[in-house]
Amino acid sequence: MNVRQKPGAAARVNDDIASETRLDLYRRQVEIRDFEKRAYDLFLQNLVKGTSHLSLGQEAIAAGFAVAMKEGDKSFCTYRGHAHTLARGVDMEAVLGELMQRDNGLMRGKGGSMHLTSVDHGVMGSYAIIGAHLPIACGAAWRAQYLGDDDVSVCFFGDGTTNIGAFHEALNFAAVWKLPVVFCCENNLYMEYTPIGEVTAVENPAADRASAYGLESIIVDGNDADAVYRAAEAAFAKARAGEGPSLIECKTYRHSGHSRADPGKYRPEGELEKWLERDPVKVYRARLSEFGFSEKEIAAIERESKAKVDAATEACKGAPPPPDEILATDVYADGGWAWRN
Amino acid sequence: MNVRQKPGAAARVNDDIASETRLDLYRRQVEIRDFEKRAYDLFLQNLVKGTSHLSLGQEAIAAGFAVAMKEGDKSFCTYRGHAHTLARGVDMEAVLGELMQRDNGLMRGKGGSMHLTSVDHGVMGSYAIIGAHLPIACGAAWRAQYLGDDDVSVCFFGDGTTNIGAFHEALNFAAVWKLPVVFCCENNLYMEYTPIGEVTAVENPAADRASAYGLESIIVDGNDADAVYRAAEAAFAKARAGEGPSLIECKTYRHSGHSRADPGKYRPEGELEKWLERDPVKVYRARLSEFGFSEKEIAAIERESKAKVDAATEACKGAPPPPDEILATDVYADGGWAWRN
Amino acid sequence: MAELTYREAVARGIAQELERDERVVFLGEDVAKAGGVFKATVGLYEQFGPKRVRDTPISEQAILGAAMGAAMTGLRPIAEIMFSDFLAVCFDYIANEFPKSRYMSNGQLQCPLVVRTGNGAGSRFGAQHSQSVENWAMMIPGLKVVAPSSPVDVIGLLAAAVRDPDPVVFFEHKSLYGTKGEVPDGEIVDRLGTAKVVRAGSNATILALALMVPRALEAAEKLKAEHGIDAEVIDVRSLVPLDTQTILSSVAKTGRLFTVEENPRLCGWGAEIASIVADEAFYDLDGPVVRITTPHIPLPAADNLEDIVLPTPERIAERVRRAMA
Amino acid sequence: MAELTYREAVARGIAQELERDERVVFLGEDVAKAGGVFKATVGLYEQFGPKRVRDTPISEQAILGAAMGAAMTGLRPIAEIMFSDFLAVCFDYIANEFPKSRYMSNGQLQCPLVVRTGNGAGSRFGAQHSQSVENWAMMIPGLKVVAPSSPVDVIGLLAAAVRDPDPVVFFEHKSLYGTKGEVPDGEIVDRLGTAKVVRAGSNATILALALMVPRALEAAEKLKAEHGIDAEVIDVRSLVPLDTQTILSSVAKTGRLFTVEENPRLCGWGAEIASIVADEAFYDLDGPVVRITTPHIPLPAADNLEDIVLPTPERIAERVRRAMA
Ligand SMILES: Cc1ncc(C[n+]2csc(CCOP(=O)(O)OP(=O)(O)O)c2C)c(N)n1
Ligand SMILES: Cc1ncc(C[n+]2csc(CCOP(=O)(O)OP(=O)(O)O)c2C)c(N)n1
Ligand SMILES: [Mg+2]
Ligand SMILES: [Mg+2]
Repeated sequence: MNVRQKPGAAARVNDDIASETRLDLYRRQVEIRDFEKRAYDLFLQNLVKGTSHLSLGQEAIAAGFAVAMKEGDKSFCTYRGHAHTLARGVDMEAVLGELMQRDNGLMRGKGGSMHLTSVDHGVMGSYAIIGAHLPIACGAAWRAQYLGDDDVSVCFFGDGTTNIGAFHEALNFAAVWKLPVVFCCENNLYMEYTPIGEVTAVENPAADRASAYGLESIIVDGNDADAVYRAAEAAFAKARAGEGPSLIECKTYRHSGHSRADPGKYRPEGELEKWLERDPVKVYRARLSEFGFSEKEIAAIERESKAKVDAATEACKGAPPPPDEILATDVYADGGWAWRN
Repeated sequence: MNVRQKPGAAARVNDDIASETRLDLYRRQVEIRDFEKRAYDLFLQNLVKGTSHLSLGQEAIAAGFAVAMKEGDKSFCTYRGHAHTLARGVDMEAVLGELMQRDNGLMRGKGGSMHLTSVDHGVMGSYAIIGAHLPIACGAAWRAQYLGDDDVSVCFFGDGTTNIGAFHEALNFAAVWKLPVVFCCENNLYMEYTPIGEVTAVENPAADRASAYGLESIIVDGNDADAVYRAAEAAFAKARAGEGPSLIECKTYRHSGHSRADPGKYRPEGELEKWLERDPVKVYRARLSEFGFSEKEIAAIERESKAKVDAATEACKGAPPPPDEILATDVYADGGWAWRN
Repeated sequence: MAELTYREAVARGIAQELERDERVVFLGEDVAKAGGVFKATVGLYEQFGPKRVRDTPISEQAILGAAMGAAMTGLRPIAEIMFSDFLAVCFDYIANEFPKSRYMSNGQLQCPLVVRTGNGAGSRFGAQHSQSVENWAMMIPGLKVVAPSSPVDVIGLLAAAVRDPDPVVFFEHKSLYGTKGEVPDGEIVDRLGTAKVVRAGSNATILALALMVPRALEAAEKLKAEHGIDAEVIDVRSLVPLDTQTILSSVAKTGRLFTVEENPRLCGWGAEIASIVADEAFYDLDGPVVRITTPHIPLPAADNLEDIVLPTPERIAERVRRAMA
Repeated sequence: MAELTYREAVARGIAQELERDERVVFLGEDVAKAGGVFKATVGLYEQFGPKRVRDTPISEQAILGAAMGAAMTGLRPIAEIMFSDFLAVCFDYIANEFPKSRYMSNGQLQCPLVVRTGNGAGSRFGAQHSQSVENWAMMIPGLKVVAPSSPVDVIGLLAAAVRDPDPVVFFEHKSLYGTKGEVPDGEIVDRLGTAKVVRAGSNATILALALMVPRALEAAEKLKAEHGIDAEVIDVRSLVPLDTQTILSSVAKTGRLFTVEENPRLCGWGAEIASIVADEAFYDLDGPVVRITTPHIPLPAADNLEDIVLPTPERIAERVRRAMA
């Protein structure tokens, strides 16, 4: 069985989503959008340091999954992890503080933007070596299976990641052990600057490989938060029922460059524009109107989001850098770094 | 398109194989068989040292591929590589000498049984870290493509190898670059001591994954040298025509243990017996009779093979161990090992 | 008290920990039903069942990744990588994931797991199945690294490793699996980061690890008997944490240091310890620090060649004698 | 003569070799059409076309494996591994395949290839994108290991590496890409295995590599100006082959050795060289060999923290001064 939802068709099959859920899906998308735009501005001001990988245009995936997750579920993210971290409810100031490498950062500046982690929110780390976290997510799912817990591990990664060895090992392993893990491939059409089709033997890098692991091929419109939410729900239900892993390919597009100041010049003309028409935030705003939400309700969400981002920005600008003494803490579990006596 | 040849059906579709080819296929199988049995005896006498991985029962694959290969084609083998090395025409004494770690060994005892290499015969090494040689075979194929040469690289590996990351990377890479490489999975039903089905998400570990690389699914009766030969021929023709890689899964069974003195106790009762009925050497002997070859012709091949193995054994027993001074040669291209001045 | 082989000690050590703590789980290739390719885990599957002792595909990255994910969420996995040479196919976990997650998360994540692996030469397996690669782990900040030389140390240090809250790479020596030693009854728990003076002496300090420990001891006996040189032999046991105190005190006493390494020469643990001593004990030293190692070459398969490359008791004794002459 | 950045020197070096020899090919992730993530390979695709300059999938094992297969059959591949940290995902080729195939085959196989990789800290990228991992390669018998510190050395040593019949790991320092230097016109070919005395001096020898070279030079100027200590600074350039002659002669002259390493402390190249000197030049040494390194911790992302962990000119000068006091 294939579950394929053509762009546009989703609204019809998702008529029964609860109103609070809809508002929630919108709120998370808007907050991520506002946050990412601000992060970009701050990067241009040299206040966001190191690197930074935005999810502008991919917000529906983070929102759809996060809303479908319950407390205790575990997220495993990549360097492109701001969105998923925020979507799980992690404090915006802490995330921005980490990007700005301040002492109020989520990891006090020790990890940096590529490694956002908030164990309290089930965000079990962001991983910057392509593919590494797919097996790790299997391990967290194994723990749940072993203890009889019903939490699910969710692992987000990009299209380019489907070509690395760890992807293959993890998928087979999860399938053989029937682990409660959901693999979400955010296919944004590019592996950094290279179109995914130029380096991949199949058209749908994740979905066309599902059968290699005995899994069904699932393609979802990644710019439609409802569609993502529904697909995630179904996969979670399957996982919690002990029926093993799922692999979901979300078709999407990133509006900005791969990282930092990448101007994205490798894109064919008109491609971005075409996708901007299907901007997930815009799509979802229209959806809300269509479903009878008032302009006032919608605007309130947007206003609150902007206020949150502004407040976080101010707090971070005022925050000090991390103190020198945390440099060598938490290398080992005793809190220190001593490798000798 | 799937090319599937059910055990037994092969004789019918292979009616047009030339007589010399048939004799050649038989000769190579018999020689490998006799060699492997002798290697086992010598192992029990502690004359074959280290480890050793026999191909008893899998001879049809080595023979079928080698006969289909032309000079210049490259073989990439595993630790279970005696068969493929002999099948390419490498001197039996040199191979046995290597197993016995004598100075007359193919690599003068420096490599050992798991690393048989004879560049002159196109045997570009035997690799003992699972999966490593699949990408390497891609590289050799890339060279052919780059220079416009028409040689093909052939990479042999087991069922268990399909679960490691390098398998996935190599298959995708070969497909994307359309490389003249043929991947041959010898599915002998076991990964060491573990039945392959217990650790693999699909029934046919290679063939069921071909589509993940845009390749056709090919399953061949690996105990029928004709069927293997035909499948190899077709894949080589495709590769030489610039149409890219193939992945062929040969169903087979090893009669002996995984390595050394493994008694193979993990096998269900009757399994070995069932496969012994389809012993490739026996099958092919019957085939020859069926096609009108005389008992005399057949017996001559068998006699010559035994004589060859005996001669090699005697020569190796009499050969000295490698001299100490080769210990530190050929670490670097200057012949030596100096890492400092 | 019982006499056990090093191999049996591995199984007993794992069993002790599986029994003690439900969170301990064990996974690897052919480790369960088959009892391991070195037969070092025989009986565990039968005793603890398929939930706790699990066979895996040939997927070293999945093995270590799964161990890490389980460890960070509450289990205490022991993962087997069959031959230490294969650490190279899953090295990202060893080098980049296990040891950095706690630090990068500012202490939020933990990684309490043990990677057991068959290390070292002597089986005529050739260059890809015989390496000593303790330095591959020692050079990575955030790991702990252990290599026992006797059955009792196998059990005690394995227990310490399993109970340790940090990732530990545990090197078992393939050529020691068949060796025997006395092992007390009951629970055995040792301490990481402690070297052991296995032979007291006053003229020179010889440091060794794993298979090199019995060889260093034999060399010390030779040195005493044939040349009257009384060498102290220290089994380093734990490379990280490193018991520099025991080493530096010994050098302060003897004035000479020799390291005996099986790994190839460059950037081995011997280089690290030699550098520490050459810096911190400079004024204690009566002569150069000498490293006795396998030469910096891949390992040959042939028995006679393999026997030459590894440090032998004769070579150790001769090198020490020459340096002390 | 022209002034080039280190980044431009990489492209020029590769171009020089692509032009010279049809067998030279270049592959890696985003190296062709995009000109590399560090923009170090801009223009090569346009100049040499898609047959010789090729983008690959995110498949580091396939990249290195393909390079090896091509090298053993006659090409001269240059492979890029974007960040040196990622050597961990393809480490089997570095540790077990490239360096052992010639030996195991008794000289039948060859592996003439170059792995270029972006090494080192300074970009605030955090623990998985900032490491200095020269020792990961140096410790493996059979490899050659190079790390240039200036544009002219980039070109000359890269050319030497490409023409070398053995596998070479070529570490480019990310924080040097933007630095400039004079480069003569025409073909430039240097020699592997040669260190360079970049500042002559008589009181102490300071060894440095890559980004640490300019810092050691700055430290030397400070030492001279502020303390009258005249330090000789040697750019090691090539870890394998190692130019021990230049190092040992300098120590014979100065009597003191300091190594300045960016890599974390344990089992670095400094430990190896310190051990060699502590053994072979024991009687030349007037004081302990001192290693100045990044502490043995994962690297922090925050700029102020990252700036503290790497050896700075101030820290180097202070450490030398203290030791010489
Ligand atoms: C093992 C490894 N190889 C290469 C990289 C460099 N790199 C970082 S992001 C990236 C592209 C990933 O593409 P994709 O998986 O599609 O994710 P996206 O960035 O599009 O979200 C690459 C190649 C890396 N981090 N790790
Ligand atoms: C990376 C790696 N992991 C594990 C091993 C140990 N090992 C050697 S052979 C083998 C089984 C291989 O099974 P398969 O691919 O089916 O080949 P077969 O031996 O059956 O021919 C294993 C696990 C290895 N050599 N390399
Ligand atoms: Mg992408
Ligand atoms: Mg098999």
